[in-house]
Amino acid sequence: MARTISYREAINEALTQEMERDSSVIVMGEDNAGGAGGSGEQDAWGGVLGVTKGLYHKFPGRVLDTPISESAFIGAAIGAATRGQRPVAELMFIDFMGVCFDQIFNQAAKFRYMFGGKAVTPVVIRTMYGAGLNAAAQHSQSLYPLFTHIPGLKVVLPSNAYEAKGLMTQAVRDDDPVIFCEHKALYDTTADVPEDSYTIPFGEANVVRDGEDVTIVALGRMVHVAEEAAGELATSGISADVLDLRTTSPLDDETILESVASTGRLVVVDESNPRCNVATDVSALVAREAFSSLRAPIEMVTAPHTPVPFSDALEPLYIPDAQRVVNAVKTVMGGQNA
Amino acid sequence: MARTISYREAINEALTQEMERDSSVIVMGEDNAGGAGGSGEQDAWGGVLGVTKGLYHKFPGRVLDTPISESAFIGAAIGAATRGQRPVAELMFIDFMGVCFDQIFNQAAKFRYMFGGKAVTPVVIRTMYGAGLNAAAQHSQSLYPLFTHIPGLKVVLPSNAYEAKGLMTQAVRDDDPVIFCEHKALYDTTADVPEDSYTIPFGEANVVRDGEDVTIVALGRMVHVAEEAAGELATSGISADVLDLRTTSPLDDETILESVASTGRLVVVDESNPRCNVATDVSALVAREAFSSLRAPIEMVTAPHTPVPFSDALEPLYIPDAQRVVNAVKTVMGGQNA
Amino acid sequence: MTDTLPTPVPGGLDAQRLREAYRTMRTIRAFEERLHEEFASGDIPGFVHLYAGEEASATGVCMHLDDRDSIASTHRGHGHCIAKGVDVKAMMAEIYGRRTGACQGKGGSMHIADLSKGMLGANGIVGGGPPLICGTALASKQQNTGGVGVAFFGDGASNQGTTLESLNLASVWGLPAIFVAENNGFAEATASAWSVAADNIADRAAGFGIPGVIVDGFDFFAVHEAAGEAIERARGGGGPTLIEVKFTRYYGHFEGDQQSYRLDEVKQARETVDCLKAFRSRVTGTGLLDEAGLESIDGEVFALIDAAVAEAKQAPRPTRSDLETDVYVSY
Amino acid sequence: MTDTLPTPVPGGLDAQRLREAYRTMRTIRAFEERLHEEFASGDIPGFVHLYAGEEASATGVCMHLDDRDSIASTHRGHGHCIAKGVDVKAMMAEIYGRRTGACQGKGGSMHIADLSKGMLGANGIVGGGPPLICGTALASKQQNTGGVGVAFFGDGASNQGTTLESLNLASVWGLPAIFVAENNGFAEATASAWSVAADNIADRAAGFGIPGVIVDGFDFFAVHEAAGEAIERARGGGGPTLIEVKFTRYYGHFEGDQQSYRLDEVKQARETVDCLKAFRSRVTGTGLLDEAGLESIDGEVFALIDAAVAEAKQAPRPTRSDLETDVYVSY
Ligand SMILES: Cc1ncc(C[n+]2csc(CCOP(=O)(O)OP(=O)(O)O)c2C)c(N)n1
Ligand SMILES: Cc1ncc(C[n+]2csc(CCOP(=O)(O)OP(=O)(O)O)c2C)c(N)n1
Ligand SMILES: [Mg+2]
Ligand SMILES: [Mg+2]
Repeated sequence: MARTISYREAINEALTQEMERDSSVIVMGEDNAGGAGGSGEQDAWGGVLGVTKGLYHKFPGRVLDTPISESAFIGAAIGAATRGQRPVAELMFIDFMGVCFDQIFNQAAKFRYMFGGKAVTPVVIRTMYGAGLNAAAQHSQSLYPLFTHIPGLKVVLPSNAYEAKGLMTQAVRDDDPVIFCEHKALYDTTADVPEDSYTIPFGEANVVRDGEDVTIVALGRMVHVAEEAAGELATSGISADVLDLRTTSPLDDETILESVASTGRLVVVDESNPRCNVATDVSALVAREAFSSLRAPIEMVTAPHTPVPFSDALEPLYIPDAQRVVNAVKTVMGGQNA
Repeated sequence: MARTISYREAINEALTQEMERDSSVIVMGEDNAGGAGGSGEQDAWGGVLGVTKGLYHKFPGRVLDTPISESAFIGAAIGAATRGQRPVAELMFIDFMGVCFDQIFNQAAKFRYMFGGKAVTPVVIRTMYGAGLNAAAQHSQSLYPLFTHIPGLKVVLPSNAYEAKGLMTQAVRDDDPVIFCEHKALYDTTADVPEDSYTIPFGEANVVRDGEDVTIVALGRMVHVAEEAAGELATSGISADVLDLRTTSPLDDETILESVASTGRLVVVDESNPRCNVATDVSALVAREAFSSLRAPIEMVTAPHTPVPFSDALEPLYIPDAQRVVNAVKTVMGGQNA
Repeated sequence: MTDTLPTPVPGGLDAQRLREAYRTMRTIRAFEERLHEEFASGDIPGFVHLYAGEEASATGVCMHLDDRDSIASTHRGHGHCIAKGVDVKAMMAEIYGRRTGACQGKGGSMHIADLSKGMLGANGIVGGGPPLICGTALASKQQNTGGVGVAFFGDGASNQGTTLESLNLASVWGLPAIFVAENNGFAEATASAWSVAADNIADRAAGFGIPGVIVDGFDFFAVHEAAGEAIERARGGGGPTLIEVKFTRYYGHFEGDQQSYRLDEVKQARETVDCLKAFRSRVTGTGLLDEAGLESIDGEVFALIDAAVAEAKQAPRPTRSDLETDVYVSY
Repeated sequence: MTDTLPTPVPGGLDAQRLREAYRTMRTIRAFEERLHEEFASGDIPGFVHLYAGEEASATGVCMHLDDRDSIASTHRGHGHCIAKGVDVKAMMAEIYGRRTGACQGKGGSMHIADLSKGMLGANGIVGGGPPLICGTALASKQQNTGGVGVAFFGDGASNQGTTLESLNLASVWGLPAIFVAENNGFAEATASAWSVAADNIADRAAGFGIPGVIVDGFDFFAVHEAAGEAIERARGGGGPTLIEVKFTRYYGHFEGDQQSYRLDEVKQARETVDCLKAFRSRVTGTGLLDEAGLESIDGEVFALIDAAVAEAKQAPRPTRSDLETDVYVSY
């Protein structure tokens, strides 16, 4: 049965169901319960934005608070994963990757290959990304391209509550290290979400809107921006195929290429900074594999090559919006509908 | 006067000249002198591959060995740069970025913007990258795309001794944080290098070979691979324009676009892993800005999406070689010369 | 070398300096309490972490510093900024995201900096500051300025590898660096009694061959004295010190925090050990300053904060043309 | 809690176990000395770091462990692998980059692992292992297996933030984790007396609320006893211990290192305190084992190493079809 729940609740529900199903699933992170050692409530926070709230009491001994030692506890999650646990560790903000990246990309990501196929490291690293809450330069980044670059990692970006539950369930069951990127501005958004457990496979983009004139590839929160743009474009008679990548690694080459084969035009919408990002990645794929179908330059709509500004007057200019996507589409349409 | 010296010597010479010129230039890193606290020679190593050898005695008090604490000493270099020093810090292998990335991308790279234009952080981080010495998965990576992604950093990849000296001199004089990526397999290669100090500006690609049929964009060690391929292609009557990017950030869009405007074909050769890398970045640039000139799909020659394998039987298959570049060029030539 | 210092007499500070100390502490308190109100009204964007209750630490340390000295701060940085002399109006404007702010509105509460004052920035990364301070201390040492670097960090940050590495590096290099561990009992909702696996953060000093000192953070004079000794030693080439300052955070971790993880420790602290109250009774009790004088400082401070808020609210916001500037010096 | 243990008697180890210990140490020594020769001949690709001289540490610790226990190692990992039971021939083949190697030739000397034996891998990242061991110890605790995790790391690694964080995390979580700091005097060319800003690495334990112990690393029995106590405590829920093992690295940092940074400390150590010599004289002196028995072990070991090298040199190399396999379980 489906009900309307939030992105936050959807992730919580996926974790709850997986923890019920499999006793090796454990959760850890700074204040993932909250209140350790204090005089008041245990499970006071359930994570800084409440995503893991309630798990602490439901699953005694399986939700661990941690000191502020990301290398140690993310590494611990990875180590535990090599010994039969299925840890879900929280890197509170993706911006904090710099204090623990080694454990992720040199350890977890490489074990299987370096050890000749003999390691299995089913760890999920949940992390919050994106701009929109005026959290400034060190709490607003969209650093998933850095993880996408690394062989051995899978990178997931759910765009809504339905996606979040299914992708998280898959992430927990997956046998490879998964970086699960939650957009902080989506937590309160809601969608119809089945109560029963379900998985959404990795590497299968979701066609969120069918269209013929142009392909818009988006991911994470940008899916909504792309949809909004597509809606607006429809009113000018331009029909857009909108794809939600769901995972950047693996990438669903096939669906992208099929769509471009039929539309002949591509716009990629990516909240991250513009250099060596997912927008360039998808553009390059298409410029190589679907060149003959292309009828126009490939446009990319991304953040500028700047840190994320704090001011509420600047941040909205930083984040790609529907208007910029509309403009990009009009550019690739050759201005004929502009 | 030019003489033939090695890439290693060229970097050492640039550092020596800059340290002579400017007393605020200092050098630090693990065993950058070597022998601290030991019973034998001080300056026993001059860095693990001898690049800083001799500076310790020439510049007393300005070459610092460090404990194995990359966050602390890279951060110290950054902090010192905010207070008038011009530190050149060594991150021994680029693979170790994961233990100190925060100081680089959240601190050094963001100060100027976050602080409203009031910070100047002239720090150079020298680091060794690349495969070819059977140093395996954690000592052979080409992680420069990760740095290129970050606004606020400049990323430099000298392809030979001449370039290394001029680019290092520029790096030391530059007022922004610079990631200076030295390819470990190039240290013993030699070139004609002027004795006098000179700079090579950032953001100006070098046309290492003129050609008409195809543009080959390469960087770092891959420039040699591209040149070798171009030589071989010439024998089949294909003339390639070969560009050495020199810096990936800033990127010389203009030279790339001009070349493709005249050749109509592009192959990018990048030693890094294929996702969200420099090859995709340059491809995407061209697919957007020079689409109308393009006469063929854009090919990319990169490492596969795997960690770097150890075995001497596998590593050569991992690293892009001239044959793969030749094949890629033949593909974009439409097979007519294949 | 871990040791609890006895509470000192206000030695070495004349009336003028005592007034300065009081003004600084009062300014911090008023700034934070006003932000607490303003935040609730919804006008302030982003995250705000208040330093109220901890004023004696920033003030007691920074009274010893001048412009050749640097400090690195944390997400809870307003107090350090004020104590290091950053302009209060520019700070307020920054928090409101205005173009007149200390960082032109690009930084916000977590990134206020003023390098001309040696204030290296509040820092959104827990443990981000200590490595930087090793660098400013190194610069002072190499340039022979006699300057020191001070890293303020929390109990939570004392478990971050970057902090621990820095203690060792500063010791190995013999740097004029002071590490001030502000143990306010919590890191977010997690008690330091739980997360710091030692009785005291100062106990970690011995493992890095440096002195470790514990002081009562509600007592300005205790902080001032301990910091004075450490800074004097550092200026004289005697190397780093770790000072643990113990006190309580008066508000939630950030504005909006319901704080169900703790009972009313704060109420008691505010009533019994508050640093401003303690300071007042100490200096008036000894007849060094009188109530009227202190109250006139209060009045001036409140007027300043009122003006800062009013001006910030009126100040222009940055515009599109500011979005892409100041990423690089040249590019 | 830092303390130097007295040298113990070989208590608790019967002749059979003593022979095992000797065989392990001899195998490590022979493996490394043979690699030293083979490397010089140019046949071995990549970097090789030898563990010779340090055998008593890996052996004295791992004698207490079984397959439910995990260890994490370092770039200098051959000794830990052998002591934890990784197949010697598979190790040698790996170092030669052959498909029959422990990691199919994809890992090499710095990445030999055998997860089925609880050997989590040599590690090319200094300080890479301690966090991982917090995890295996946590798994043991949660699964109630009675297993422990042991992180071996060097004096250089004791300055890495990841290591220091792990000491605190293990303490906070009360993990069955043992941290073995192998202080061989140097990190590359840098003396630990310089880089570790404390008299002993073990002195750092107190700052994380755990016992710190120092042992003579040339003395197998001292290591064995200290490790035994720590492991027993850990298995019983008593939490982590930091053990500092002091000795000397017999060869250069890696093969090829000229070692101009140190004088002939090694020669003296080899002659006077070598762990194999000390072990032999101890066990033969007490009549527990006889020279002939030990020599026959030596013979078996040398034969094994000869065979391992010969087989490795003959073994097939991986091929193009191996290049892109085993990056993911599924993709
Ligand atoms: C590397 C990193 N990890 C986690 C956080 C999230 N965070 C911000 S403040 C904080 C608590 C800090 O506690 P403490 O150091 O005691 O400082 P206090 O807030 O008490 O002043 C946490 C976990 C962060 N900003 N950076
Ligand atoms: C993060 C990181 N920094 C630096 C290095 C380079 N490196 C490899 S071994 C080594 C010295 C390690 O010294 P120690 O921990 O004492 O171990 P030992 O070699 O003496 O066994 C260094 C600096 C590395 N591999 N990883
Ligand atoms: Mg705190
Ligand atoms: Mg060592």
